[in-house]
Amino acid sequence: MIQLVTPDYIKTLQDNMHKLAEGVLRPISRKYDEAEHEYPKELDMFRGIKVMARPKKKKEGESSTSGEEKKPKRGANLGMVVTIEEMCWGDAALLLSFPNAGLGNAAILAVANDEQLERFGNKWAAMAITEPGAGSDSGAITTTATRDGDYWILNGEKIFVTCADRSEVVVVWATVDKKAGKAGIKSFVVEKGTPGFTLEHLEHKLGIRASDTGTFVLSDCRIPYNNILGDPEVKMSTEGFKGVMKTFDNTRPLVASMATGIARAAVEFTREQYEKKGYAFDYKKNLSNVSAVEREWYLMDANVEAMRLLTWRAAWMADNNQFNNLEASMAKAKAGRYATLITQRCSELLGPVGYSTQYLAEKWMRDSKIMDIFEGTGQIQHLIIARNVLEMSSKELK
Amino acid sequence: MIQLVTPDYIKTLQDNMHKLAEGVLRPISRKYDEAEHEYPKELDMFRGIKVMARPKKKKEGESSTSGEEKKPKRGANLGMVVTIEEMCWGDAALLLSFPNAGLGNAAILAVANDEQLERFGNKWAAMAITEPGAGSDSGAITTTATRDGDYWILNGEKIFVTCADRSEVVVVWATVDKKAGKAGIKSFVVEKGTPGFTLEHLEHKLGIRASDTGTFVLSDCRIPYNNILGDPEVKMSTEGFKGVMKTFDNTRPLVASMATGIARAAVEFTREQYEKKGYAFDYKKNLSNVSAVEREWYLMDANVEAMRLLTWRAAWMADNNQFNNLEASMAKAKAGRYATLITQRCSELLGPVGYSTQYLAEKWMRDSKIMDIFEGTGQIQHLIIARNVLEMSSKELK
Amino acid sequence: MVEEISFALSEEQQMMQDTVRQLVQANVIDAIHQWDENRLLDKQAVQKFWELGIIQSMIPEEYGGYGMGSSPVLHTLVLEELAFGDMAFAVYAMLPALFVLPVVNLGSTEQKEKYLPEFCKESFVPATLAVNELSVGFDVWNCETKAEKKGNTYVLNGKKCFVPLADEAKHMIVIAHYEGNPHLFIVDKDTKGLSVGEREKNCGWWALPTFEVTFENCTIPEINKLGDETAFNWLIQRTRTAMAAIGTGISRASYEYSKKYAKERQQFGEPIASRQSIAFMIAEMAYEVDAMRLLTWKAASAIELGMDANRESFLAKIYAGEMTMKLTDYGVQILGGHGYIRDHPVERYYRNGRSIAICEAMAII
Amino acid sequence: MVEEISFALSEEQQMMQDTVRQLVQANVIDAIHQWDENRLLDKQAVQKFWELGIIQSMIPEEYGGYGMGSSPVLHTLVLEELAFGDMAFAVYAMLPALFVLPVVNLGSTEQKEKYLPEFCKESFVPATLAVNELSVGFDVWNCETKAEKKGNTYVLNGKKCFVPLADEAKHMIVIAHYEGNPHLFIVDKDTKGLSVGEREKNCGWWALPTFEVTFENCTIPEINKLGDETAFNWLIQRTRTAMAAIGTGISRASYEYSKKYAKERQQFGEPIASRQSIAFMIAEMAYEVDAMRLLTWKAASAIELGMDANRESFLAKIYAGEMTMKLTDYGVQILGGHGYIRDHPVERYYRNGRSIAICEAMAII
Repeated sequence: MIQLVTPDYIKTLQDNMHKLAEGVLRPISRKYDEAEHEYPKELDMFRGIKVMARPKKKKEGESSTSGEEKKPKRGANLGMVVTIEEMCWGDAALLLSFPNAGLGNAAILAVANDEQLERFGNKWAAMAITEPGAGSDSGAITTTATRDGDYWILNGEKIFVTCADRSEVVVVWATVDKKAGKAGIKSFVVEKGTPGFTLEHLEHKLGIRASDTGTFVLSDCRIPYNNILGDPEVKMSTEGFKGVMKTFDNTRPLVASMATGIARAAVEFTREQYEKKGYAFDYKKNLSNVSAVEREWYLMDANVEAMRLLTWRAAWMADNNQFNNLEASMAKAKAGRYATLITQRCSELLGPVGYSTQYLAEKWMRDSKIMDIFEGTGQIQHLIIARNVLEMSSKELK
Repeated sequence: MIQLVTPDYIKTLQDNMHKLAEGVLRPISRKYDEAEHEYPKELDMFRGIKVMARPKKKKEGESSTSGEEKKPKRGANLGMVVTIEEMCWGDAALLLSFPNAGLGNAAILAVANDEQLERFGNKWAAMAITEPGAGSDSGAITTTATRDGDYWILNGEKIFVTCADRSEVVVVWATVDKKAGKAGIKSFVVEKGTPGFTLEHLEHKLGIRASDTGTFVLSDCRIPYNNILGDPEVKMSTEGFKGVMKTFDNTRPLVASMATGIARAAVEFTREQYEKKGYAFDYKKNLSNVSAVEREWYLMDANVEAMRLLTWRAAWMADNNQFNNLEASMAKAKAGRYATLITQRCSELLGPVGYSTQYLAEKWMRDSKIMDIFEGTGQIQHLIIARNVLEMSSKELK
Repeated sequence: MVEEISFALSEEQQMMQDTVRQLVQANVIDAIHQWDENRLLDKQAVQKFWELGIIQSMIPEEYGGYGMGSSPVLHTLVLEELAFGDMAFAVYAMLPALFVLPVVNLGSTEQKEKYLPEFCKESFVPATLAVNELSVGFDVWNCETKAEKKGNTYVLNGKKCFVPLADEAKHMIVIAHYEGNPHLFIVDKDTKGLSVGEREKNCGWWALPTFEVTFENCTIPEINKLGDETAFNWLIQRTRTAMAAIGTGISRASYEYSKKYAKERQQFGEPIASRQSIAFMIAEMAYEVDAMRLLTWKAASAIELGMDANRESFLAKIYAGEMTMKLTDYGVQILGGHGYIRDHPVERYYRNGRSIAICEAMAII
Repeated sequence: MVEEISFALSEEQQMMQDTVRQLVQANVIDAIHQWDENRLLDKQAVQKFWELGIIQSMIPEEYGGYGMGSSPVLHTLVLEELAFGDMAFAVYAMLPALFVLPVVNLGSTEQKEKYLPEFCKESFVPATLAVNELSVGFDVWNCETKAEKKGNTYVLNGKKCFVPLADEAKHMIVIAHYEGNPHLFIVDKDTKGLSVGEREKNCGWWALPTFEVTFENCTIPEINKLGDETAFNWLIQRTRTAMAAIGTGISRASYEYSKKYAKERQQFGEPIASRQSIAFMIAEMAYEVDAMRLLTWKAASAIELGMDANRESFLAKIYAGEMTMKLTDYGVQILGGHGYIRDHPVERYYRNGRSIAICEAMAII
């Protein structure tokens, strides 16, 4: 039965996460924006907390329909997007800097075997996909992995790696067979300190400056054969690649909730500032008969709500084992785009207060912009949605 | 030297045309919107006025540098867009119903030989290009013209013909050689009453209802050989087709000024209505510190000005013999899109007054929409602009 | 205690959605263009909807109804499906609810006894609500129709517009300002001082007869005031959410029609959907229709739980207002010249779609 | 009597445009990224611009200038070219005009004699204008810095932000409210009660030092009031048009850079410009840059003719403010991840571009 009022347990989660964001992240938000790339040591308190964990395997003989499982499904995905929205209300770049919560950790948890989990499960893992020659075109990867007995030899260059400096291992995407196209693409765990694995430099960015984005060069980098994640065999289909891409179905709602969190921060700040000037926001009147700030504010508030609901739906579907590829892209497309529009409109309404670094509004305007770019640009998301609803292939709709 | 303040002679023209629009068109605007397709007999007063005329050929011996010509160039194109903006402030559908001012008349004036000018120069001429199977794709025309001695035999169907009912002759685009592609496309004058030339029906439309848009069927329609406009020879290049398409460089600024006229009508009406409620518009304050209506209104006013200036530039370039293909599309792209956005925002700000037919605001919201569609949709205009500035061919950028 | 969130329809909701969808498919889709051109819909289709018993279900058994209560969420589903067919049809078919729901929820026993039984009959009973006024930037919270107390009567003065079926409505609820707030007053047909004007002409809703209604010292008994000073706030949350549901339906119709068209229509040798400029419009329509619906459902969920939904219903309405304008515009643009012709329904969606942002309270959930 | 309209540059205008464009190309384009990162530009580049004599030309010969008068249209051309290189550079290089032009046009003979000669020297002379205030939704017509008349002095109280080069400026014009209107007051360096704060950090303009400036019972002689109650209106039209010219320059830079990138960058085997979603953004940038420029030129034309240009300058600024935001956003989006990195200038255009809508009066024409 349709029921979209926020349930009490989610409200409790929101409250708790909000306090954390307000108490821990907000106070250091500006500091680490200015100290670009410096590790926020205050985040060490999160190192012990298992942000990500693999669901425990059932022990033999354990009933698969225990009493607990009959309860209504309260899934991890919805909890995750709720948490992330609050954290990004605090600071998105700091969220991206949480220890042991890299994209690589998600990949390892998803597909590593027990032996790999043992070796890498407790290490901070970054993810290296993008190359200088290929942005949104993940299928065009040119980094190679060549087998040499008990080793793989990796060669190539990887850019836009989040947590490049702070991570302990990096999950690197490479092809084992260029002729095989997408089917040849596999992922490998490369440990920091491996000879031939160099962090070239860290990027200076428009926003999310606390996050250390970097470029790696792999030059005859030799890693153990067992560091390959998933099936080493090249199958003559793109099922494997699609499997890898599926990780993104899960990360897109996360990015959408990041966007929602930043946009909400800007919208709330704008409201507070104008309330101090004596404006009242009461959700009643006709949009024409209010001040310019109120009109804009109501529309932004509605859009933040739309971003959130699209995101929650995608997460809820994942929690209920529904295929959410389309809905994940919808959330990302909407939230990514509108986060930028909303934060910049807030700054405009605020005037000089929206431009000076004495306040955080200008920072949100910069941070939010990445949400329409990483994990697939807005253009890519629109393509995915359009192909899906039009039932057209990537050849029919380029 | 750059000088964009409206010159006095243009102001005089604006004033005169405005009086005409206010005195003659506005009073019958609603009447003929409701009497869809009925000929506005009040427009007969314009029948005698030469709205379009071919520049007189110089007589032999006449100096080409007479005293008059030394004066700064005050071209026909700028005068035309200024006139059209005022007329469409009055009523766009009525402007499209002006006797003897059809698109076909423009084509005849541009390329007819003396004998043809004699026969058709004083007749109301419509233009028939679009076919059911081809919208923006003028090169895909399938109506055929086959030579049969002293005649052409035409077969095909034409849709979206403006002044379909009221016109006396129709300029029909047809191919004389399908294999030749665009090079085979020619235009022919077909007189009403010719056997095999049937006006199938008139279209009921969203807006510009006073204008009689119709569908023609040509079924073994036999016309004199001399009714072909321009060179009958099929050259193995698309120069001829490009020549035909060039007429559109001249019509695009006209459509842009139509869009500007309608948008301005809506913007002025909205201002008047709100001034009656005590609002003042003084062009001074910060956009955040005004009412919602003022903020929206200032932005619309700025956009109307932008539409007008882009249009005037394209016309001014034509008057000064500069190639304005790009600038014509820029004016059309901007004005076509924003006319719709502006008129609908005005209606929204006006509330029920923007929806009832007791006022004209709802009509402008409907009329304006065609401006982003006919004479090349907004999408086509953006393609033209993008190919031009990116220097890409129609193969490279589809 | 709100326990769970759910984006899925229950079986009952699914069944209702299917039923209304089928009814619209069978009775409205093919006929609506002609109804629109004729400026009148076929009352038989309305009667068929009436026979589903949705209105009668809202009425308690003691007054002759089915006593099923009313579910705001269910009603948003119904309205979306009806508006998918046509907004005029949606307003027309659900019109009696605009009278019945306030009486059921806000009325005194006396009022319920007097009015509810006649809505339990086998035929559609016209009743209506007079809210909108033909004033610039009309603000419903500050309407110009006034009520004045005189002895044991109220005297109404003012003018309303966009009142559906005012000519045949047996009763109407009139929103008038009284003691600083909008209030609800019941005015019966043939009350002195109530005059119904000529049928209005509007940009859209051609299949729906609407009227200007004038109140000139229109005097009604004291007992005709419906609810207290909180009544209007009760009403407006439900009507705003209903407008959002209608906007969702219109927008979805525009989206689905233009999506199908874009796949079929060939230009330059390929379907126009293969161009990103068209495909991205369709993608945007896809997620904005969903966003509108989710905002609507959230407002309806809050109302259903008996919570204050001022914010949720306001956001749902303004969002649907802006987006319906945008999406119905996209629909016409995707069809190009063909979209401008009344043969294709996107033209009608465009005209009707403009009213969501412009009007208040044409339906209720 | 306005005789003709013209969209073409005169020879003189063309020459000036070429000169400044070349200067920017030779001295700014390659260096600006480092200046921006270093938070300071190379003053030699400013000095080279100074040596073009544009500021000195504005000053009448009797005060040591070239006495060429000043052309608002010409200055918009100059500002667009400078801002095409960098906004911080544009503001910095043209800064003395913010002091000189008001004195030339509004000043008494005494003021002209006192201030103008020092701007005719061979080296750049820092002088500035204090307008903006760090308040929510700052409205320049209702600024909070106040002037009070006391005997034959004015006493200023208040706080200004975004004052370029306040630390080294020999003089500044301060906008303060007096008798219901904003007025212009000249405050010399080291005046008691004037204190310049730490260098500000802002979203953009990294190569430009700006400061918060506080006035605490800052007392200046009566004769330091510049112009009458119409002076501010004279000023704001010229500064708004100048902001529009800067917006045009930034937007054009973003447009040209991302256009070139889109043609070169390959993805899925083709340049990304071959996708309509990218190509249409570029098309929109192309005509919006032109539209911004035409609105700017129109305002400047009106000012040049000595007409009231309140409407024209306001429209030019708000249009440029909205569009610069949109177009610099497009620039980053077209480059995708690469646009987010400070190695590409679209990142800087994005940060600087946000200030057109947010600030008043960083330059003058």
